[in-house]
Amino acid sequence: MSVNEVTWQPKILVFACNWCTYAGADLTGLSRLQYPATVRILRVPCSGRINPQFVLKAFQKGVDAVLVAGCHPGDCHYTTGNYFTRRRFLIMRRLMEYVGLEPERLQARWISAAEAPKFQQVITEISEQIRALGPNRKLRDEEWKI
Amino acid sequence: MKYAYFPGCSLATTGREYDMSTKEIAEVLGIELWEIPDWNCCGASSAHLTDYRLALALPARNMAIAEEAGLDVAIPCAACYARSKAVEAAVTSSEETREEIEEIIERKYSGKSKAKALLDIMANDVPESLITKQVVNPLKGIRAACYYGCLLVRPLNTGFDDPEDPRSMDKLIKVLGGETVDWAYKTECCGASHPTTKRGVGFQMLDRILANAKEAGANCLVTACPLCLNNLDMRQGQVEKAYQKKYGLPVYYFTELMGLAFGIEPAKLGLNKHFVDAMPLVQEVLKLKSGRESA
Amino acid sequence: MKRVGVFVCHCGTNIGAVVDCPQVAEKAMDFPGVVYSVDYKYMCSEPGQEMIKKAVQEHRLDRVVVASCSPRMHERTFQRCVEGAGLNSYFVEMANIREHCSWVHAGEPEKATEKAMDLVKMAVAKVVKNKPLQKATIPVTDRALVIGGGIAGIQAALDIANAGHVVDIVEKEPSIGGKMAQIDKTFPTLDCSACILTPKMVEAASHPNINLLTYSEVEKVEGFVGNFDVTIKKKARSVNMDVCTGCGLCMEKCPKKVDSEFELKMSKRRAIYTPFPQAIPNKPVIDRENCTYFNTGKCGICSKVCPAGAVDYTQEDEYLTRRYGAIVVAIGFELFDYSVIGEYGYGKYPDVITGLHFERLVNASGPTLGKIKRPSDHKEPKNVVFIKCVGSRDPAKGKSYCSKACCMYTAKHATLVREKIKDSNIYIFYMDVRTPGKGYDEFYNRTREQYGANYIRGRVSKIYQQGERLIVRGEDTLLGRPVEIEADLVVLATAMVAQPGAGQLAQKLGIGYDKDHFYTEAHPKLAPVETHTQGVYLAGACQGPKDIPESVAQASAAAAKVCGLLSKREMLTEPIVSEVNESICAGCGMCVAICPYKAIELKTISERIQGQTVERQVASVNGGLCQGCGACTVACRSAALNLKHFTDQQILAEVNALCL
Amino acid sequence: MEDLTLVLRRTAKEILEKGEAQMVIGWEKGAFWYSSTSAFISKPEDTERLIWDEYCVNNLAKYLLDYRHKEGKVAVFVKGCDSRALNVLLQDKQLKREKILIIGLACPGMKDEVEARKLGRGSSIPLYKKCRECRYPNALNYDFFIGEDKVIKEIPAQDDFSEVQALESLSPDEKYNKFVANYERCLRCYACRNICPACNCRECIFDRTASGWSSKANNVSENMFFALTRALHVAGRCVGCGECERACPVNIPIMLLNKKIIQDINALFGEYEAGTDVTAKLPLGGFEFTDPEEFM
Repeated sequence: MSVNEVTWQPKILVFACNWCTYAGADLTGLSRLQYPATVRILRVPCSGRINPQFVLKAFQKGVDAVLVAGCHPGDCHYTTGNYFTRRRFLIMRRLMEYVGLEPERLQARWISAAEAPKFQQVITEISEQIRALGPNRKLRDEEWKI
Repeated sequence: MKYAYFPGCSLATTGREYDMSTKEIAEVLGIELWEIPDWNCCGASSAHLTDYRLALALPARNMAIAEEAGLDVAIPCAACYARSKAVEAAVTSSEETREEIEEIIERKYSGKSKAKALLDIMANDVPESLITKQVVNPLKGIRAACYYGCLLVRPLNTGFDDPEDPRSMDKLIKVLGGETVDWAYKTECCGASHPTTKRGVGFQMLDRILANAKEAGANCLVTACPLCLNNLDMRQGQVEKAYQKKYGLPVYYFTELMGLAFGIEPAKLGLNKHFVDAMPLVQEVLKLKSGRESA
Repeated sequence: MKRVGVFVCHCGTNIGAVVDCPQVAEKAMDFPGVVYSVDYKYMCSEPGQEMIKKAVQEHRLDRVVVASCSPRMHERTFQRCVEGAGLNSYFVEMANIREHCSWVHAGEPEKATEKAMDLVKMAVAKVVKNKPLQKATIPVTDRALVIGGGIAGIQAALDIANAGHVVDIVEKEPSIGGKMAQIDKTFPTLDCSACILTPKMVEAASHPNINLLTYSEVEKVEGFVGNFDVTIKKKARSVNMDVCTGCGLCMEKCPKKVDSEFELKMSKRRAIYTPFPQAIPNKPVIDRENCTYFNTGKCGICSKVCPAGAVDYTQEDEYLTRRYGAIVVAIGFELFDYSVIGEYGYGKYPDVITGLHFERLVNASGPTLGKIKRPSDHKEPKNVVFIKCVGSRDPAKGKSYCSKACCMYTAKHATLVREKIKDSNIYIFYMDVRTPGKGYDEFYNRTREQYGANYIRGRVSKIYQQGERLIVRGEDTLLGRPVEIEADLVVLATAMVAQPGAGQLAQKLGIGYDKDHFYTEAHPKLAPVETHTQGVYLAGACQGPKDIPESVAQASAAAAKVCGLLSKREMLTEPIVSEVNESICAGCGMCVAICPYKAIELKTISERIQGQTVERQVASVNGGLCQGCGACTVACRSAALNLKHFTDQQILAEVNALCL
Repeated sequence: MEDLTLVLRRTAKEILEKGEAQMVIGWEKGAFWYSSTSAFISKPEDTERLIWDEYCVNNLAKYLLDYRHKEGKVAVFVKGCDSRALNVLLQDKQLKREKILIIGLACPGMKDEVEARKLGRGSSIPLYKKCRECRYPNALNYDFFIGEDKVIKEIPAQDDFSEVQALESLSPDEKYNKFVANYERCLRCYACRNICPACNCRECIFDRTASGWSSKANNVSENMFFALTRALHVAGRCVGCGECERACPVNIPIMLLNKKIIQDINALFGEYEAGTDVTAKLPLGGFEFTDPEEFM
C-alpha cells in the first residue's frame, strides 16, 4: 500500500487495556468529547498482554504511530500487569528511537477509566504530532528510499 | 544579605517614615539595600486600569535592572510588591508575554530575580536570632493589631503567608518582645482611595477596622502598606468625628517598631511624623525599659 | 473457510446519524470470510437478536460480528444470542462503532464511516480466528466477607446470613454502627437513629451466621471470585473478649482522659473505652497510644479493678486468613476536613462546626445530653446559621460532586433547632435545595413554613469572630444585596469524601476507584452494586455520597448478588485463560515469575527423545487461578503460551487487517 | 600458552579415564593456522587432539544443550565469556549444573581470525574487538581452574558504550539509514541465533511460520523485525560474548543493538551484568514498583 502524500491521513493504532483505557475511551464517547478519527483502538485484556512484537508488526504493516495505553501503576485489575508493560516499553521505546523511529511514533500513556478528558487530549496531541511528522516510511514492507 | 531596593513613589512622599525606618533597620541588621538606579513608578492601580502591557512593562523595567545586577528585590509597599509579583508571574508563565515585555523595555527580564515583600524578608529570610540579637528596647507595653491589608497576602502575591489568616507580622512583633492581639479584620480592605473620594463608603470601612482593633484590646495598629497607614492614621480623626467615637490608636510601620526595638532614635525613624501622635506609646516603651533598668 | 455474518447497528440515531451504516454493511461483504452483511436499527433489541439467529440458520454462518456499541456493554448479550442460535458463545466479536466512533467523530461523518469499516474489518479478521471455548467451573466457598460495619455493612450481612450463608463483618473501629451511630434523628421521619440502628446491630451480633471482627482491618486479599484468601489483622484489644462481661467498671476507674473521636473531641473518654454506650460488642478496648501503662509501665488500674480479670496487656495483633466466596465493601465515607480552607474559620473558631458535630450536640447521649450548646461557652445559641455545599459542588476545593444528603439533613437540623430552642432564628445559606426522595420535599417545606427557617439563596464569603458572636458575611442573590448575620453558632454541611484508606483497600481488592477515591461500580445504571472484579460488590457511601435509605437499598442489592453467587457450589468462569503448548515450552520458568495470580507452575513430564525416555519440565497453567491477563504470553519468548480468545494469531490478524 | 595445552590434554585424559565425564568438549586445530574449532572427545587417547591457543574463540557452552539428555556428565572448557554464557543457560533452566563438569581458564584474549587471514602468519595480529574490551577474562563458575597463575588482573572499569552513544547522537533518518544499510545484507541464515547461548528456545518462532509472527520473505522489513525481536528476546540475558557478530556471514554489527539495551537496562534499572550471578533475577523477568515513570 504505497503512501500518497495528498490524501494521506494519519493511521494510529492504540492498544488499550480493557479495564482502564478502553473504558476511558468509552467514557470519552459517553461524554461526547470529540477527537480526530485517525485512531483505531485494539482491545486487550491488560497492557501486560501487549507484546512489543505486535508493535513491530504494526509498523511493518504501515501504521504511522502506536499508542500503548493501560491503567495507572497500582490500579491494574490484575494487580501488577502494567508494571511489566512499563519496564518493557521503557526499553522498547529507547530501542526504536535508537534505530531511527521518531519518538512520537511510539508512545505509552497511563489513562484510567475515569480520565476521559485525558484520553481525548492524548489522542488529539498524538494525532497532531503525527500529522506534522507525515506518513511513516520506516520498518515498512516497502522499499526505503530517502 | 544584599537586595536591590525599590522604594516606590509612596516612600518618597507620604510614606517617608517607612523609607527612613527601613534604611535604618537594614543598616543595623547588616542588610545591604542597593536602591535601583533611576527606578520608575510601578504603575500601581492607575496603570492596570489603562493598559495591560503598560501595567506589566513599568514594574518589569525595575525588575530587569535588578536582574542585571543579579539581585532579588526588596519592596516595602504592598501595591508595588503586587505589581512586581504580577509581572514576574506573567513573564515566567508565558514565553510570548516575556518576549513582548522585553521588547517594550528593551532589556532582558526572565523573572530569575524574585520580587520579595520587605515583610517577607524580615519575617522569613532574616534569621530570628539576628533580630533578637539587635533588640535593645523590647517592645513591652505594645499590644498591636497587625493589619496586613487586602493586597499583601492575597493569592497572586502570596507564598510567604496564609491569605486567610496571616501571621508573619504577628511573629515579628513577638520576636521584638511586643504583644499582638488576635482580631478578625487583618485582611479587610481599608477602603484604599474611597476615604478620599467617597467618604461615606471609605469611613465606614475604616470605622469597622478601628472598632474591631479597639475591641480586640489593641493599643496600636501595625501595617506594612503606606496607603493603609495613610487611611488609618490620617483619617482616624475624621472617622472619630463622623462616628462620635474615640479610638486614639497610633498606627506604625512594622519597620518603625523594629527600629524602636533596636534602640534607634525615634526621630530618625520618622516616629514624629504621624497624625495620631505616635510618641506617647513610644515613650512608654522607653520608660518601661529604663524603669526596668533602674529598678 | 469461515462463513462470517456482519450486523451493523444504527443504535437508533446514536450511530446511524454519523456513520453510514448501509455503506459499512455493504463494504463488509468485501472482507475475507464475510458471506452475509446487513444493517439494522437496534441489533440488541429482541427483533435484532432474532435477525441474527435467523441469519445463522439460513446462511449457515459460523462466526458473527456485531458492529454496535462497546463490548463492555453488550458482549454478554450477543454471546448469549449466538449461543441461542447454536453457535459457541465465543464465536462473536464486536466492533465498537459508537463510543469509539460515531459519538466522538460527530463532525466528520465520512471519516467516521471509513473508521467504522476499519473496525469491522479488524473484528472480522479476529473472529475468523476465534476458537470454540467452554466455560470452566470453579468451586465457590460458601462464606461472605463484609468490609465495614456501618448500616450498609450490617444490612448486607443480615440479608446474606438470613439466606443461610456464613458472613464475617470486619470493622476497623472497636464497635459496629458506623456514622449512623453518631446521628441523632433521621429524615424524613425524624425517628431516632439509634432506635432503628441498635436493633439491627444486636441482631447482627446475635445472628448465628454472622461473626463480628471489630477493631480489625483487611491486610491482604489474594485469589479470585469464589476463592478469595483474605488476611485479616485483628488489632490487639488488650481485653479478653470471652471473659469480659462489659460491666464498665474499668472505664469508670481509668484515670486517663482522652478526646473522644466518636464525640468529635467535644467530650472525653477514657484510655480504656467503648466508643458509645450502645456499642456492639459492648466490650472495651485499650487505646495503647494514650494508656499510661503502655507509655510508662505504671498504672494498671483497669486490670486491678476488673472483676473478671479480662484485661490482658500482653495481647498481640492477630493475623488470620480465611477463604471467602464473595466480598461486600461497605466502608462508608468521611467528612471533608474543611479546616484546610480558612474562609469560614472552621478549626479556628470553636463555634463553627460541621453537621456531625451538630448531630452529637443535639443527641441525647451526646456531650451536651441533647441540649444545643455552643462548644465555646456552652451557652444556648439564639441565631443559628447553616451553610450548605461547603466543599461540595466546588471544583476549586477538589470536590466537584454534590454530596446528596446535606440538603435533607440540614433541613432536619433546622427542625431540631426550632424544636429545642423556641425563640431561635435559623438561617440557611444555600445554592439549591435538593429533595430527591419520598416525603423529602414535604419535609423541607415544613421546615420553611412551620419551623420558620429563613432560606437565603447565596454563598457565604467570610466568617469572623467579633467579641462573643460570629459575623457571617454572605449575599442574598434573590434580593441582590449583601447580607450580614451575627450568629451564635454556624453549622457547615461539609462534603462527603471517601474514607482516607479507600485507595489502598481498592488496590488490595483490585477494584477501580475514581478521582475522588469513591469506588467505581461496574456500570452506573446496569450494575450499580457490582465492581469490575467479579465477586466484589459495593454498598453504601463508599461507592459515592448517599443517604441511609439508599445505602440500605444498595446493601440488600449487594446481598442479593452475593446470595446469587454463594447459592451455587460451583460457578462458571470465563474460559479466557492461558494455555501451554508443551511441545514448544522449554521450561525456562519466565512465565512462573510473572504471573500475578501464581497460576503457573513447572511440572515434570516424561517424553521419548532420540529413543530415550527423558524427564523434563514444562509450564502448566491452573485454569481456575488464571484470570486471563496475558502477561505470561509476552514473557514467553517461544510463544508456547497463548491466551485463549486473545491469542497472538487473533491480535496479529487485527493488526494486519488494519493496514492491508 | 604452549604448556597449558599439555595441562589441558592431561586433565581431559584423566577425566575420561576416571569416568568423571563421558565426554569432554574443547578445541582442536582447524583447517587453517588461524582457526581452532570445537572438539568432542569421548575416548581418552583422542585427547591428544585438544589444544589451547590464541584462536580458541568458539563459545562451547551452547553445545551442552545437545548432550543434556546424555547419561552421566559432560566436561567443558570455558573462557570468561563462555562461563557467563553457561550461567545464562543455567538461569534459563536449560542445563542441570550437576550434569556438567566445568573446567575454567583465564583467557588472554583471542586473535581476530579475519585480520589473521589478511595479515598472514608471522605478523602481529590484533585481538578481537570484544576481547580488547572484555571485562571477564577469567572463568567465573567452574569445578576446577587451569592456569591459576595466568589470571588476568587489569580489567577495564566498565563496558565501552562509545559506539552506541555515537549512533544515538545521529538524527532519526541517519540512524535509520545505518540500520537499513546493515540489515539489507541479512540473509536470515539465523547463524546469529544458532550460536547465541541466550537463544535457547526448543522451537524458535522464526522457524514456525504458523505462529504468524514472521514470513520467510528476505526483505529489509522482515530482517529488521527479526533483528529487533531477537534483541528484545535476549535483553537482560546477552552476556556480550560477541559470537553473533563473529558468526554473521555478512558482518552485521549485531552487538550494537544488544549493547544499547544493556546500556539502557543499567541506566533504568541499575547495573546488571548478565551471567555473572546464577541466582540473580533477570531484569526483564520481573519488575520493581519503583521503576522510572515516563508514561504518566
